[in-house]
Amino acid sequence: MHMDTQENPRILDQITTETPVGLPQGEGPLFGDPDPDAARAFFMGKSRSETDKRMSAKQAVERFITDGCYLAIGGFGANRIPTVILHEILRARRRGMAFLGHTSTHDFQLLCAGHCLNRVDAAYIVGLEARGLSPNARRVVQSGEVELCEWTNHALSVRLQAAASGLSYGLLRSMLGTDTFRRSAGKVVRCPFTGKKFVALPALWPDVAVIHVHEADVFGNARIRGISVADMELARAAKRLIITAERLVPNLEIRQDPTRTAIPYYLVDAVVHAPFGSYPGNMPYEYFSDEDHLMQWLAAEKDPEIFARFLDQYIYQVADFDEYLQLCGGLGRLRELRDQECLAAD
Amino acid sequence: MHMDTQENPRILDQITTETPVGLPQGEGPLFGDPDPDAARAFFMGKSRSETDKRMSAKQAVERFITDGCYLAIGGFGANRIPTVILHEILRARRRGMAFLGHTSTHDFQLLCAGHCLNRVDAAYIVGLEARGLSPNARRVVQSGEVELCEWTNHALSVRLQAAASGLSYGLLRSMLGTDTFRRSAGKVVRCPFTGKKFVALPALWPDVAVIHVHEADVFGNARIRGISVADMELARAAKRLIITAERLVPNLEIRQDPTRTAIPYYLVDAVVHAPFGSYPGNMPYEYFSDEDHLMQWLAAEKDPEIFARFLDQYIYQVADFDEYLQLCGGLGRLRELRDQECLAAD
Amino acid sequence: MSASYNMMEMMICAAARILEDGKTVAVGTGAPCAAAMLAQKTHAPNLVIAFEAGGLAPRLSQMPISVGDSRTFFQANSAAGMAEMMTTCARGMVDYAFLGGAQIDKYGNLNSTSVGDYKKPKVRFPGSGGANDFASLCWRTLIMTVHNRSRFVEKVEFLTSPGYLGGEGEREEAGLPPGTGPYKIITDLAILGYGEKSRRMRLESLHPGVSVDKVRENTGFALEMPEKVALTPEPTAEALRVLREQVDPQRYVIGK
Amino acid sequence: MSASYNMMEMMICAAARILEDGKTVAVGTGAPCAAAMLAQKTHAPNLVIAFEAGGLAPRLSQMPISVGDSRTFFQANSAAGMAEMMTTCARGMVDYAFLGGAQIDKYGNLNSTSVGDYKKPKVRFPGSGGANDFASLCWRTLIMTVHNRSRFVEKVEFLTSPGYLGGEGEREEAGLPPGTGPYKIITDLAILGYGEKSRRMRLESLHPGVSVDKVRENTGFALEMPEKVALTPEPTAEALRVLREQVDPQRYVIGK
Repeated sequence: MHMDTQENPRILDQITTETPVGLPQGEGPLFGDPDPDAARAFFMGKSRSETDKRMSAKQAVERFITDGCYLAIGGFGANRIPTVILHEILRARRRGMAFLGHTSTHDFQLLCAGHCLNRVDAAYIVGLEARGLSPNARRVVQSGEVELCEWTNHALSVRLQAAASGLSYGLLRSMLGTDTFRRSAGKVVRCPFTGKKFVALPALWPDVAVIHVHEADVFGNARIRGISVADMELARAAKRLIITAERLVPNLEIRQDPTRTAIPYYLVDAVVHAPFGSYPGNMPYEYFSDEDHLMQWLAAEKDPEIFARFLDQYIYQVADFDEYLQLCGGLGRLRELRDQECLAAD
Repeated sequence: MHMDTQENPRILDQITTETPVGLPQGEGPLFGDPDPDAARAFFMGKSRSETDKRMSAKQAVERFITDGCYLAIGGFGANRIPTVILHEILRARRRGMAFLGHTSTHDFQLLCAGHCLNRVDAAYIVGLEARGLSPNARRVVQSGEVELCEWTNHALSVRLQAAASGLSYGLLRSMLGTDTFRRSAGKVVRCPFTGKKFVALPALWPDVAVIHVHEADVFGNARIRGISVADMELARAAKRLIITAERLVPNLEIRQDPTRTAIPYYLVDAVVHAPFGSYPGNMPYEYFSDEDHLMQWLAAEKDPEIFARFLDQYIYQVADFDEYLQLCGGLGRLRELRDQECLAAD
Repeated sequence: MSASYNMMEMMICAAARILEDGKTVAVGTGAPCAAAMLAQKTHAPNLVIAFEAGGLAPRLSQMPISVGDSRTFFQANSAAGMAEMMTTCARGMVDYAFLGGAQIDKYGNLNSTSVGDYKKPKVRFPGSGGANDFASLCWRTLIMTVHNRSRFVEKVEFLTSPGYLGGEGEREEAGLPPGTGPYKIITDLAILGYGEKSRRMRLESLHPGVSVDKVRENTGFALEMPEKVALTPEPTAEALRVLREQVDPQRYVIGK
Repeated sequence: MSASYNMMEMMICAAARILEDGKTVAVGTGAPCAAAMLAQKTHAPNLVIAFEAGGLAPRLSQMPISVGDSRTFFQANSAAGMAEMMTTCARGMVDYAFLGGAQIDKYGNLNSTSVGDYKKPKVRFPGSGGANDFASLCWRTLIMTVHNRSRFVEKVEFLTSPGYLGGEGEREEAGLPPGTGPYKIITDLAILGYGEKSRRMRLESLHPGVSVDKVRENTGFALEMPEKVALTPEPTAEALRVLREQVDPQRYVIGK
């Protein structure tokens, strides 16, 4: 650049303390391109207009979730996840997808049940937190059907944050010195100011993300109550974004308290009105998780044949998510879960 | 590290694409230490307890704002600024402070009036947006009384974000190729994944920050309505944090909607109950800026002698902020500004 | 020049015409904000107006005094923070940004920092604020300014915000995102653009009653000239009506 | 061992005693959460409990099933996001973190990823989740685990979360923040710590009725021994009462 090299020759004589030579690099595969200019070229063409983006879960999957795409799911574990979309992905028999596995539990369990994945950025997979481990997800992962790259939960949020910031990488101070790093696609770099080591993490721009929220308007402006986990970053990093919402609200309600907008409409491609859309997961302030049904999943998974019939019964031979809710006890059961959530500590 | 160098010798053979040799560096002075471990050592000793942190503006300044410290002010321009604390800083005759000048207008005008500063990280100073430029702030800056380092607004938010993230630097894709960069303390680095250039920005940990909010409890849990500007990052980067609040609310109210907590209590050192504490600035949803009074400032600044008398009248010979509010028209004027804000578009 | 509109009205109407429907624009206070509001109320109802301090798609019923005052997020779709806005620009989601400055040079570089010796300046201006960020990260930057030799200079004394730096390829070489840069300048004399390869400022159209010579006299460097200089269209009656009645009824910007 | 409490109660009470008043602790579900709740309800009322998904200082009236379920931010002071929690750890504001794993080695390194060939593992576990972040960034990491040779191994097959890596100085050399690392391990047999220089696991106290030999038999590597092995204090009647009545009345964790 003319100013720095011609007008300030001393700059060329200085060498920053950033000397990456010989610093460790991860051996893991990099799924996706961290180039922010490829992402910018995509976003240049994305609509900024306030248009009515409502569609069914089935339509959203058909239109935006393709074989081989990189998929990310919002929420955490079995909390505030868009089960309504995950079932449609299975019914649509999607294959060969990449997946963002940041504390994924029931979502990962579902995608493994459907054999939808072949690449996974893994921070937390196959586990179900206090509920145990998914026998089927373990079979899938242990078979080698899915190629893995290891990360931590924070690393994945930093990768999303880097993408959301229009950068090609972000920095992290964990993972250093471990096999988690060795099996990642990170690279150790040095701070040019302090010489300290950090892990450089490649920006991650998922092809499509699905986030379940409490309220959205038809344009996609969305509100989340309770923890946002990594959804603020994810909504901004994803190229396409499907919002599933417990409730639709008028745009005027959004505009009357814009502080509460967690996801602005221009990030959003589809709005799916999906009451109880996180079932059997926990939707904060709405309904608790259905632990009985989640235990049925765990039990069914033990035997592949029983599990195949279970999936037929609950997903493949089911027309839509409403029918699934009906199968699981319908309004009566949902009312119980609502009481369990909302009367919790009284 | 044993695993990477012994078990994976191939890692040593690889060289990352991050080659900072010969890349431009800014010539500006670096105010403050970007070492995250120095900050960690400080934060290790910071209280995490829920204690009643209420005190007067005077007490907060006496206890936490010292000669020579690095000060940062929340809000933006003359919007949601803690004028109540700024006046006390002037009355306490603080000197030799460093300042975070990210779109600072009336706050910078005040600190220049008090000759409190000798170092400024400048993104936007001496200006008053659509109101013009501060004659006195320009005199102070043009005299060389204050040492400057240039940045952009986004650069300063990234520097705060880096500190808030426990990192020693952050990354930015602006400033490149300009004199703004040349007069900064940034350094150009290359992405180890894409080879693209970014500006590495040193983390900034202000000694003390002051943020004006809508509501806080006595422990310091705070809510902000409307734009948060860079205050989320600032609250987390600052070593000491003074909250001035339009209203105090019970802790239970905070706990009943924890999604709305912008600043959790453990970041906070002092809580100052300060209704109209941002006057003559604009407090969103509360009161509009007093443009007449701000014009009085501008007019008085033109002549140093008149300005000295103006400062005596409105600050130095005034006991406290309530007396200042009284001088400026008291409840009658405040009611007008409240109507102007709250009935705006009706 | 017709007596039916003043020069500020002319400039605002000309700037508004550039803004397309369905695009995003980052604006400051004053004339750029008026231009964006006018565009929104006429040919570009889906134009999204964003303010650097965090206000996105407000219902602008009054002119903001500050890009962070409460009018910038009145009934907005979102009231977030500065990082939210700037990273939205960095992701390539902001199409236009309006900038200003004390000096502009032939490559569209802007000075809003200082004149004279940097360490003891003759005049200190505010500095970048968010301008350098916008100029770096938005797709197209626009400038509205009065046209005279003290502003249109051969070389800015301090390069605050990047135009095309030293010419073709220099933005990319510095690391700025490809495909970005200065787009149009709307002055009280003319509309100017940039040569596609040279990246140098180029006259595009003259306002009614302005000669090429008058533009040259008021420009401190040699302008590129098009084969044929166009005439800037005059504001339509409808645009003037909306501007005066709905955008700036108090005539803060368009004058009294 | 006295019949008046079970081993899980013993472990939870021992872990709770370690947590000081006025400190922050990041916990998961189950026993660590019970230990933190017990400490808060007894000697450490100002203990701040944080969950990695974003819940800070909740009123824990029921045991969470997930570190992101709604109980983790029930009447909390803040319900933010994962980055908020992890960066709070990175800034040095989180004192303790509870971790677990399928294997732990003499330097306190943990494996929660896989056993067998990495690419086609005999057993795949969840992976790091947030554990590596906590182990890297919190001041002191704590472990509660059953004590046997399949868990306490010479070398973990996959180093998921850092203990002292290969010994003294290796955390710092790798770039991890100085002054951090494994602190205590609470097992069903004993409480263990780490040698200050060697950074190797070291027996500290035996639970009532447990011999040094029993600990050695159940540990797959040579433990450092203190000059004198202490006896782990038994749970107090008050601690047991609070644990059973207020912390885990449904006996999810302490068993039925």
